[in-house]
Order: sequence, then structure tokens, then C-alpha cells
Amino acid sequence: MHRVVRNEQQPKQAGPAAGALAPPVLELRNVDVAYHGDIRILQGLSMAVRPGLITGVIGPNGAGKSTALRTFYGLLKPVVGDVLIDGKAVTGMPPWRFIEHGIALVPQGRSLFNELSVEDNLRLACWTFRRDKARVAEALDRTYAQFPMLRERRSQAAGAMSGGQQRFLELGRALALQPRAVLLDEPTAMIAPKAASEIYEFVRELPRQGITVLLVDQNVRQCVRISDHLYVLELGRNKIDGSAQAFSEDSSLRDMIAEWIDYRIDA
Amino acid sequence: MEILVLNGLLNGLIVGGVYALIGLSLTLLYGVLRIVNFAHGEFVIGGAFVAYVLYNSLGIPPLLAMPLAAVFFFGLGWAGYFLLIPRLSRSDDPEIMSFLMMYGMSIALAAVMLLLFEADSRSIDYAFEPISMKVGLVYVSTARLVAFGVTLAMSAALAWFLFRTLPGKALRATIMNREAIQIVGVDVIKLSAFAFALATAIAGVSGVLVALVFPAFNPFSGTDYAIIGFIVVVLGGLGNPVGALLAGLLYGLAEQMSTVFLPQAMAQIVGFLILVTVILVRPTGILGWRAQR
Amino acid sequence: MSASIRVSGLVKRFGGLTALAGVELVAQPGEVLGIIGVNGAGKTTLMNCICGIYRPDEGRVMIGDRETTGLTPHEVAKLGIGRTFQIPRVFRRMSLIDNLLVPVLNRSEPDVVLIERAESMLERMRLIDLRHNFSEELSGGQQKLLEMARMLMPEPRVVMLDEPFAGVHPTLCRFMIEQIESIAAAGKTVLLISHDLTSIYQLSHRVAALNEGRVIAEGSVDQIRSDAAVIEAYLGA
Amino acid sequence: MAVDEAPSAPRAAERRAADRIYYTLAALIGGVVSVYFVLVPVFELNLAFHFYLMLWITMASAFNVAAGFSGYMPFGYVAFYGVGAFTTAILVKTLGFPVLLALPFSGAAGIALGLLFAPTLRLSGIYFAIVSLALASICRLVITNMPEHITGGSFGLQLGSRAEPVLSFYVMLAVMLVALATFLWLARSRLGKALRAVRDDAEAADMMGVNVARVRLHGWLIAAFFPALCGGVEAWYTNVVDTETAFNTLITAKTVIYAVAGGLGTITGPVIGSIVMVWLDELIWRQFPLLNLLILGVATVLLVLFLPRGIVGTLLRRRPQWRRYIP
Amino acid sequence: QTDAPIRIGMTVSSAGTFALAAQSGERGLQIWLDDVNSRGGIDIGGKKRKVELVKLDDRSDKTLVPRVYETLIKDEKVDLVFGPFGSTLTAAAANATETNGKFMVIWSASADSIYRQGYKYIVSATQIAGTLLGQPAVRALHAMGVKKIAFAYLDEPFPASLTQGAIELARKLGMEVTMEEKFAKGTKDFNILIQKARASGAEAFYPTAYEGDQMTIARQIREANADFKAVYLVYASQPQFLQQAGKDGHYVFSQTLLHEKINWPVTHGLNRAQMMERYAKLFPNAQYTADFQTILAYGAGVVTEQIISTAQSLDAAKMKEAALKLSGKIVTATGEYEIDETGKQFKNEFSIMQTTPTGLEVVYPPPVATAKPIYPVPPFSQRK
Ligand SMILES: Nc1ncnc2c1ncn2[C@@H]1O[C@H](COP(=O)(O)OP(=O)(O)OP(=O)(O)O)[C@@H](O)[C@H]1O
Ligand SMILES: Nc1ncnc2c1ncn2[C@@H]1O[C@H](COP(=O)(O)OP(=O)(O)OP(=O)(O)O)[C@@H](O)[C@H]1O
Ligand SMILES: CC(C)C[C@H](N)C(=O)O
Ligand SMILES: [Mg+2]
Ligand SMILES: [Mg+2]
Repeated sequence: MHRVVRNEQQPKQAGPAAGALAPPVLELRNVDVAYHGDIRILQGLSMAVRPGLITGVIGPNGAGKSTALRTFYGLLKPVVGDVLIDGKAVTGMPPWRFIEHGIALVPQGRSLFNELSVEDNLRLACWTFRRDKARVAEALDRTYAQFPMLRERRSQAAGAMSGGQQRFLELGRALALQPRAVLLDEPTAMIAPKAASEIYEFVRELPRQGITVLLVDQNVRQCVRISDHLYVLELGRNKIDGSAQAFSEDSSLRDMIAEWIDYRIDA
Repeated sequence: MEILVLNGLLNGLIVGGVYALIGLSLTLLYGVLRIVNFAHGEFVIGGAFVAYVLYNSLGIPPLLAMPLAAVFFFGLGWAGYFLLIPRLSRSDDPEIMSFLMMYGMSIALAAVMLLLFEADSRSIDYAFEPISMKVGLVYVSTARLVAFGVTLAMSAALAWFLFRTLPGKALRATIMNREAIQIVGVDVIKLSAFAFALATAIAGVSGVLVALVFPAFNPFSGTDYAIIGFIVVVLGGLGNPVGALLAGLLYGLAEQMSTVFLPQAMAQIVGFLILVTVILVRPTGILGWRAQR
Repeated sequence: MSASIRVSGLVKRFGGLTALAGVELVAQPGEVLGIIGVNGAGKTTLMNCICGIYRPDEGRVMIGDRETTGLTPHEVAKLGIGRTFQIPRVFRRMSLIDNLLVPVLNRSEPDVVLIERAESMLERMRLIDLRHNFSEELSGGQQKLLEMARMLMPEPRVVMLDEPFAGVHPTLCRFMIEQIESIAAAGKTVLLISHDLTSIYQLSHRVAALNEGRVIAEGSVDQIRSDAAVIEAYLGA
Repeated sequence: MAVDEAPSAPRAAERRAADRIYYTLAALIGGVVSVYFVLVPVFELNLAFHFYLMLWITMASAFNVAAGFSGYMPFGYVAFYGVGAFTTAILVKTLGFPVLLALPFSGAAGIALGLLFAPTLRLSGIYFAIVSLALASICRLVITNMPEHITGGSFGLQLGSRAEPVLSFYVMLAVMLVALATFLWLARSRLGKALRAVRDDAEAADMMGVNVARVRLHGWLIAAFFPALCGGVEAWYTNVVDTETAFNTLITAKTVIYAVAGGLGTITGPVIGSIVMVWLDELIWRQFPLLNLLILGVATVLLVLFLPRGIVGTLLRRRPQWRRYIP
Repeated sequence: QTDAPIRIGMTVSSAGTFALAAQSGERGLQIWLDDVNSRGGIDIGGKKRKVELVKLDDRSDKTLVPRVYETLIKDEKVDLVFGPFGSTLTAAAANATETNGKFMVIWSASADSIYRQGYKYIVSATQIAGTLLGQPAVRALHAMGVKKIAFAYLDEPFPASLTQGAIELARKLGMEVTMEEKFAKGTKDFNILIQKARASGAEAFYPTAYEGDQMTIARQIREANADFKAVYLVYASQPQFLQQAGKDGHYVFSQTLLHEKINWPVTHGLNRAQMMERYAKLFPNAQYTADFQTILAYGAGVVTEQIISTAQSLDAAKMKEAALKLSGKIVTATGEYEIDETGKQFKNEFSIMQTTPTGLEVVYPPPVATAKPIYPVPPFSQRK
């Protein structure tokens, strides 16, 4: 029997998933987040990203998914509550230090340096160990091996590539430093279907390389398909969360998102 | 007549070089931090006063004062950054608020210099030996030639830094996408502080050059240099160091050459007209890529 | 009232890059014309040429029986063209209500009527509670919804939608699909760019596939789905 | 986000209530302000102080039309003021116009100059700002280089015995009230909405059927008219007009500081900003004769650091729902 | 028996273009105040009244000036005012004081146009009218044998009117004016201007601006190796100029009112030496020694004292009447006092100086001259 938690203060996660017992790589504990003034966008939200899994986050527009992700990554500071890495509170840590902890982000919208070349974009990703020439070379080689398309375009300006290619460069940049975890915000929005399915396949493989994934997506179908654990957010709160198995087996859960899943047809 | 023209060309280049350097540091600030530094002129004049004090009380000649001014202003800029800028980013429109804040800063700095140095004009009573050299047909002051050399060296160094080194590229990347640069693990605060300090240091050194090239300065001449700096920045294309360099030279040449052919009082109009026409024809400056809003 | 869109021989170059290389398209009143194509195929550029944001280098655009090539966007808009943008372009520092009023500013109806219409529009988009907020305070998806509502305000004759579903939650996608269906049912012309195949398949009467600035296939949904070139370039296996 | 769902009939009522509050507030503030200023000469308060207070309120509010509504930062805003001042001075001094007849020409000169500068409206951001600064310098230099018998050369023009401090004070009051009424109308008018839409995204507004160029021009001309008028009235009030002071960048700077201090984009913002800052300036100037510039500078810096949206702007950011009540 | 003090209002610029000069002048006024009050004050109707200075700041800002004078008159209730520094500010102040019916003693505004406005209650106590200001130098240069002269001036009231008068006289004396060019405020580089003056064939170069610009000009003349037979810079004998310019200032001609070699036989007030003594006593820490602004203001104080005791009243009209009555009857440390009914000053002429490597010398007019002018000046290549 899978336990499912509905809208509780301290949601425990449901289902005996693979990494269930390991401490979360990243965690939000009871955070309230506001953009300015008193209007709290997130209220008492708790979320955990378990190692070795793909954790999916879905929910209506304005539910606070991107806000949660930005909070995870230190781009927003919670009013109350804590952000934890490996169980240790890092609330208020600036975003650039997350790399040191092996956590990378691919944000919603474009995040490339358009006028710099593909290679310079990748080199900048190696900023934290820029003095270690051998390691930088190794990281570049590895990335080019992973995305041969990028090697072909290494001296092209990043901004001159098509949307899909840019998305791959962003992924490559995030993975160049061999992070333990990546946070992805709608990685396939506005990406052509063929490239989109390639991206999903790629993401699905990441846990096998030891990379934990947090995926925020409006493409509920794909998100549910590849996630091991799901969070459903609504109005800045955690409405429900549970393992993929729970969502596929528990009929009340399945029904709740069935409508969302059914919507999409993929090529 | 040709002596006048030669004089105009040569001095135009030299004066333009100083303008370019002021523009370079301003464009760095605007590009990286979106700060409209209206107080930049005061930093420049501050540099001139530092050279003045160093020479008058310690006998240190201007050429030696340059590295000292650079260090001093770098420190000042570093501290100033943390004092002022982080809070600024909280406003809706950091660009205009930075203008306003820096305007206040400019008033305050001028007032401080006034308290320290009084309102009259100063000049450094230091002359190179010989005081001027004959270049072809015309005499050019040694101080100006030295200043020009320094300008060229500094511009080259800055260009190399921005386009060839990783920290330089990181600075430019910050111009392109400020959020993304944090994601790849760059400490933007430190980087921004560095940019601010670097720009301030260049302003300080430009100040020493100003003292060499335009002998007299006073606590209130800062604004003039700030305005010239802005003209150069806009003329060259915002955030574009090479553009700033070209624009500085162009502006200096235009200013000098028009005094050759027009009454001096009309000559100033020429500089402004060049700016207006260039921008109306090419709304993003000589080397600007696209309009920024 | 309704009008068709007719595009012929449209060429648009950016420096050395040819974004559109002679596009021919017709969309009839009452029809939803789906436009698909890989990233960078030229879809958005096509839309920008039609609505006057870009001036095409060659070719012409007809709306109804009027040639609109070279008209400015507001002149085109006055002919009854509405559009949304791929990346939302809301008026950031205006309230949601004011955002919706912008396209109807030159209407003769009194303000109250327009405001009421705006409010009911926001209600349907589930944005009514935020009506006095600045639109910059909306989430990415909410901004897309606001754009859709704003486009509908003046009741345009020709509707051009650029990725209206990107980042929009499925339940609202459904709602938007219904909206678009009813627009087409009212005899208006709809141009729909989307990477969201669900909506394309469900809505389009015809689909045109663009690649490298050319229409490589055109036809019914079924024809396109089985077109080898489209599968190769766009849909994937 | 927390506002409850309201069905449409109560919404209309609520809207009417909001409008009522808005107009009551506007009328109240306007009433208090006019009564106060009308009484200044009667009670022999410092005429000059209040004259300049009104001048700055008008200037800052007009600037707000350019900056807050249209999104332009004319660093050379003083050009309108200066040309307005010279128009009145030249008409009065060399053509013998009565002052009251000359003033409307100042406004017209502002509009003419606005039309002349209109091509720069396609620039944006700092480009516009700096070009505007250059144009202001050109205006100053052109007037400086004009024949001395017209513009008085560098010494400028003196209107001599035509000074009528109290009358010019009331004329300034009238100008201010007309200006504020205009801006109040603008804030709610369709033109105002179009201006703000163009400010936020010109291309999108264009696509919505807004004639961007025309809307911008209209906003720009409104913003150009009032400072020119202010320049004319001030010329009359002080009796001395010269290029150095009539085109002083400090005038632009003060206008910007006062407008921003109150908060751009609202009508009350620049008014409150001007009142607070002019008063603060006066206080500092009286209390700390030596340090006053230093303190003014530092005060401006602190203002930006701690009230970055201006007084009214900060308030509205914290209470977004008040946006529809506060003019 | 003392009565309420006489309150004199004045503005001083804490900042801006005129700050230094205004403060310099204020120190002169303080000397006079110190002197009058140590003598018990001014006698009006048999009662000795002390004199009190109420000063406010004008930041060199013309728009502030009327407001400040209004504050002085209405809030501070001063009995009469001293003008601010310079023609620009004084013109703005005159309007305010005139409408409020207060008497204004002008000590630093030379522009002739102020005196053409029909103001009734102004008097230039010591500052000679602008068009007369630059004439002694022309006379001196003419006497040395200069035939061709080049003029350049900053486009500001004071340099402009000075140069205008100078050019007029030069033409009248039959000299050839080879160049006549104005430059705008903010001009920082005079190289080309100097070259143009050279190219025009001028023997003497007569560029007029404020100190900073003149310092730059002096330096650039030397750098450009531009050998004129004579260079005249109004401010070149100002202490701060001498201190800063060093060798650049050698052999330059200039003019001043205050120098140890200029001693007028005073009829009223302290003579130059006595004044300087007081200066040293009152301002032991002042960074600069007294300059001609100081003595102008001091002299104006002395004249004011005579006006008040002659008028026996602080009424503006009576004071103006007294001021006219005194015309031609006072010699102060700055020289003779002579005005017309507009309040314009005709005397108090400046003396022409030359900076030699060994110090300043008075070279004109002959009665006060201490040395013969060195003309033509040695070319740069022959100087050490
Ligand atoms: N303003 C512009 N300047 C230069 N190149 C441009 C411009 N706009 C578009 N392009 C180029 O034109 C091509 C077509 O772009 P377009 O935006 O029309 O593609 P799209 O089909 O809409 O792609 P996507 O699905 O990613 O939105 C691309 O290669 C793009 O880089
Ligand atoms: N800059 C901002 N200022 C104020 N409020 C904001 C801001 N950004 C977002 N919000 C508010 O926060 C809420 C959550 O936004 P968020 O972007 O996290 O939503 P989301 O779940 O990512 O939605 P979507 O799927 O549409 O991207 C929204 O209701 C929005 O109104
Ligand atoms: C000689 C100076 C005291 C003259 C003064 N600068 C003026 O403007 O009139
Ligand atoms: Mg989101
Ligand atoms: Mg597109």
C-alpha cells in the first residue's frame, strides 16, 4: 500500500522508491517565499530531491513551480523556512555557490551568453576550476563527446543557433562539471517535437550516470512518464506528492492528473 | 595653415585618447553593472588631485603617481561597490536610480574635494624635460605624448583582458546575461565589485592623465568629464570597449579640428552635432549591435 | 466579417541568413491553418512579416482583398488582425485590466463597457483575482494567458497565435483550444504556430510545414503526419 | 493572490467606489494645495521659496510624463525651460510684448522645440538620454552665438522694471494647477494608457493598433510644453535670463531628483517628491551653510538606497491594491 | 550708548564657480566689520550702532540668489545688503532687493548692463565698470610699443565686457586687432587657439577668462613654444595663480588692486598695509593671502560706512543720495571712489603688473610703477 500525503505541513513521500532512504540532495523545508512586500507566493512548502531519481514538479500556471525552483537555487530567499543540501541548511547561500555543491540549473527561458562562442560558453561553465587546465580540457572533451553537434559549432556564436541547439548547449553547459544534480525548468517549451523527445530521452538517462534530476514541466505527460517521484503544486502549496508507482496505481491520484496527462499527444 | 591642421590632428588624437579612456571605464560600468555613473567625472578629478597631493607633498612625479592612483582608486571602488550597489538592484529601474544615486554621489564627492582643496583651480607644477618635443612641424608637449602612450597601453591591456582572458569573458558574459553567469558558478558580486573597482581605477589614472593634458582642474570640473565620457560611450555603442576607443578618438579629433576652422565658441557645437547625427543615423552607436531597452 | 490571408513569394533576409525563402500560403475564413517546423524554420518571422513588424524583402501579403505589404503594425492591426507573441510581451508595469484595454483604445465604446468586457475575459482566463496587479508579477504561463485575452479583446477577424500553449497548463490548454475553435467557427481566419502537436492535430483544418524558410509540405493533418519529409525534419520517428 | 473571487455586479460597485476615492483624493489634494499657495502672498510668507516650490512641482510632474509615462529620460530636459525663458525675455525685451502675452509664446516655443526633437524619440534608454543632453547643449550654444542685440550675449537679458513678483507668483500657481489637472486627466485617459503601453513594449503596442509614433509625440509635446512655460514665468519672476543659468544642467538634475524621489508613474509622486526635497534642501541650506552640498549629495544617495521607488512608489509596491485609489 | 546693530545681509557662495572669489571677498568685509565694531560702530542720529553681517549661502546659483535675498530681507530683516560675488549673481540679486526697496552695495559686479536697468538703490562702491576694466592693460601694451594684438575671451559677462572695452580702446589707439575670438565655458584645451593667435601675427596675446583657464593657457603657451612679445592674463598676479603656475607665469602681464607696491593715500579706512596686518591677525589660517577681491570688499565696507554716516539713515533713497554726494570725495585702499547716478563706478583702476623671475613688479601706470616692463619678453628657448 502506498501512502499518499495530501496537503500536510510535513509531507512525507510515498512509495518505496529506489533512493527513498538516502537523505535528499536538496530540500525545501517549510518555506514561505514572497517577491516583495507581504504577498507570499509559496506558503509552507516542503519538497525533497532524492538522489538517483528524477523528481517531477507539475501544477497549474502560477502555482509557484518556477518560484520553488528559484528558491532551491538561491535565486530567491525564503522569508521563513530552510533550503538544505544533503541535510545541511544553506538558506541564503548565493546561487553561484551551488555549483561547488555539485548542483546545476537550467532555468526557464534562455540562459546563454549569445555573443560568446559555444566553446567560451562551455569554458565559463568550468569557471569554478578554471585554473585546472587539464580538468577544463577533459570537461570540454567529455561534453563534445556527449554532444557531437556542439563540437561542430564550437566557434559559432551561441545566439546564432536554433532554439533546440541552444537548449542542448545549455544542458551541456550544466553537465560539463559533472554535477550530482541538475534542476530543469521546462526544458522543452517551444522546442520542436523531435528535439523535445530527444531531450526527454537524454534526461531519462541522467540518473544512470549518477545525476539526480529535478524537472519542472507543463508537459505533464512526459514529466510523469520519466519521473520517479512527482510533486503537484497548487497555489504555492504542495498539494500532493508520491512516487510514480503511486500515481499509476492509486486510482484517486491517477484520476487527478489523468486529465492533464491525456491532453498531450507526442509525435 | 597646415601647421594648424597638423596641430589639430595630433592634439585631437591625444585629447581623444584621454576621452576614450574615460569612456572605456564608463562603458565597462554601464555594460557590466548597468550603472549610469554620473560621478565618474569626480573620480577622474579625484585622480588629478591625488597626483597633485603626491607631487606637492611627497614630490612623486605624475608618471609614478599613476600606479599609486590606480591602487588607491581600486580600493576605493571596491569598498564603494559594497556600500552602494547591492541595494541599488532592488529598485524597479536600477538604471535610472543609479543615475540619480550617482548624481548625489557626484555632488557629495565634489563637496568633499571642495572641503579638502578649496574651489580654485589647481595644476601640477611639474614639467617633463624637455617640456615639449618637435613632432614633424609642430611642438607637442611631452606630457601629452606620455599621456598618449599610457592611454594606448591601457586600452590595449583592457581589450586583451576583456576579449582574451576568461575573467574578461566572464565580465562580458555578465553584460549578456546576468542570471546565467551566476548559474555557472561565477560569484557575480565579486565580479561586479571587481568591475566597479577596475573602472574606478581607470578613472583615477585618467585623472592623472587629465592633469597632464589639461593642466588646470578644480573640484567642479568633474561633470564636464562625465558628460564627455557619456558622449563617447553612446557614440561608440554601449558596452562596447572598442567602440568607446574609436568614439573617443573621433570626438577628440572633431573637437580639435573644428577649432582650427571655426571660431572656438562654435566648435563645441560640432562635437554635439556629430553625436546627434551619428546616433540618428545609427541609433546604436558606431559599433553598437542592437538597441537596448 | 472575415478575411483571408494570402502570402506569396515572401522572402526575408537577415544579413547573410535567409529566414524566409519564398513562402506561399493561403488561409481561408473559418479555417485554422497550423504551422509547424523545427526551431529556426522561419515560423515567427513569417508571422512578423504578415503583421508588419518586419518588412519583407520580396513578395506580398494580402489580407482579404487588401495588400498589406509595407503597412505598419498598427495599420495592419486596424484591419482586424490580432496576434500573440511567442515570448509573452505584456505591458509590464500596467495592471491586467489596463493591459486588456490597450488594443481597444481607439474604440468608441465607453470605458465602462470595455472594462467590463476585460473583466469577464480575465475571469475566463482565471486571472480575475490579479486584475489590479502589474502584469510583470504574473508567472510565465499566466502571461501567455493574458496575451491570449488581450488578443481577443478587439474581436479580430484574423488571429495569429505564436506558440500559445507553451508553458500553459493542460487544463487551460483545453480551454484555449475551445476558444480557438469558436473563433474559427465564427468564420475568422486562424494562423496557429505550435510545437504542441495535440493542439495542431486537434485544431488545424490544414497544416503547413516550414523548413529553412520554405513550405515543405501542406495538407490535412493526416497527410502531414505521414509525410516523409516532415517526419524526417520535424516529428521524428 | 488572496483577493476573493467577486462576481461582476459587485465589481462594478467596487469600481465606482474606487473611482470615488480617487477623485475625492485628487480634489482634496488639489484644493489644499491651491488654498495654501493662494494665501502665501496674503500672509507675506517667503514668496520666492513658494514660487520655486510650484515651479519644481510643475517641472517634476511634467518630467514624469516623459519618464514615468513614456519611458524616456531626457537628460537635456532643461532645453525646454531655457528656450521658454529666452522666448519670453526676447519678446518682452526686444519686441516690447507685454509679459502676459509673451508667456503663451514660451509654451509654443516648447512645443516647437519638442517637434524639432521628435526624431530622437525612436532612440531609447541611455542613447536617448545622452542625445537629449547634447541637444540641450546645442540649444544653449546656438543662443549663445546669436547676435548680442537679440539674446544679450553671455550676460543675457534683463527685463528691468517689469517685475511683478506677486502677479508672477499667481501666474505660476495657475500654470501649476493647469499642469496638474492635465496630468491627472492624462493618467486616466486613453492617451495615458497608450503611452504606458508604448513605454513597456512599443512593438507589441503597435501590434495592438496603437500608433506608436503619434502617441509618443503627443506625450512628448505635453512634457515639452510645461517646462517652457515655467521658464517663461521664471524669467519674468527673476527678471534675469542668461544662457548659463537658463540651460544649467542642475535644473534637469533637480527635476529628475524631485520626480524620482516621489516616485515616477504616479501623479502624486512628483508633487510629494518636490515638496519634500525642496523643503529638505531649504532646511539643509539654512542649517549647514558649509556642508550643505555634501549633505544634499549624501541625502540623495540615501534616498536611492533606502527608498528606491520613491516615496509614493514604495508605498504602492507594498500595497498594490492602492494603485487604483491614488492619483 | 549703543543701539540695535545695523544688520547687513550678503550671500557667499559655498560652492560653484564663484566660491573662492566670494569667500575671498567675505574676508575683506570681515576686516571692515572688525574695524568698525572695534571703533564702537557707526553713528546714526547720535547713537553708535554696531554692524552685524548676516550671510547666507547662494552656491553660485543664480536661481537661488533672489530667494536668498528675499529671505535676508523678509526673514532676517536686514537693513541693507551687500551684493553677492560677480555680475551674474548681482544682476539676479538687484531685482529682488530693488522690489523690496533695500539698498545694495555692490563690490564685485562690473557688467555695465546692470547699471542700465534703471535700478535706483544700487551703488558699485569699488568695482570699476566692466568696459573700463581691461583698458589700462591696453594702454600699457600700447605704451610698450605693441602694434598687433590678438584677443580671446571666455563667453561670460565679465571677460566679455572687459575684452569689449579693451578692443575698443585698442582700435582707438590705432593698434591692429589680429584676432578676436570667444570661447565657450567648458573649453579645456587652448592649444589651437594659441596657434591661431600666433598665426594671426599678433605681437601681444590678450586672452581673458577665469583663473583655471588662464593657468591652462599659460602652460600651453609654454608647451607650444609660442613666443609672443607679450602675454596679458588678467589673473596672473593672483596669489593662487602665482603659486600654481610657477615658470608658466614668468614674464606674463596682469593686473591687480592689491599688492605691496600699490599704496593709495587713503582718506577713509585703513590703508593697504594696515589692512593686510588685520588680515594676518584675523585669518591666520587662511590658505591664501588676500587678493583683490578681498580689498574690493573691504573698500566697499569703508565706502558703506561713509554712506551711512552721511545719510544718517538706513533708508534706501537717503543712502543713494548720500552715495552720490560722496562721489569723488573718498579714497580707500583700493583707490578713488567715483560714481554716476546709475551707481556705476568709474575709478578704482587696476595697476598693471609683470611677473619676473624675481617677483611681481608694477609696470603701469608710470606714477605707481616700480619697474620698467620687460618687452619683448625673452623667447622660451632662452629662458632657464
Ligand atoms: N531579428 C532577427 N535578426 C537576425 N536573425 C533573425 C531575426 N529573427 C529571426 N532570425 C533568424 O531567422 C531564422 C528564423 O527564425 P524564426 O524565429 O522565424 O524561427 P521559428 O520558426 O519561429 O523558430 P522557433 O520554433 O524556435 O520559434 C532563425 O535562424 C533566426 O535566428
Ligand atoms: N516577479 C514577480 N513579482 C511578483 N509576483 C510574481 C513574480 N513572479 C511570479 N509571481 C507570482 O508568483 C506566482 C507563482 O509564479 P511562478 O512563476 O512560480 O509560477 P509557475 O508555477 O512557474 O507557473 P508557470 O507554469 O506559468 O510558469 C504567480 O502567481 C505570480 O503571480
Ligand atoms: C574683476 C571681477 C571681480 C569682476 C567680476 N568677476 C564680475 O563678474 O563682474
Ligand atoms: Mg514557470
Ligand atoms: Mg518562433
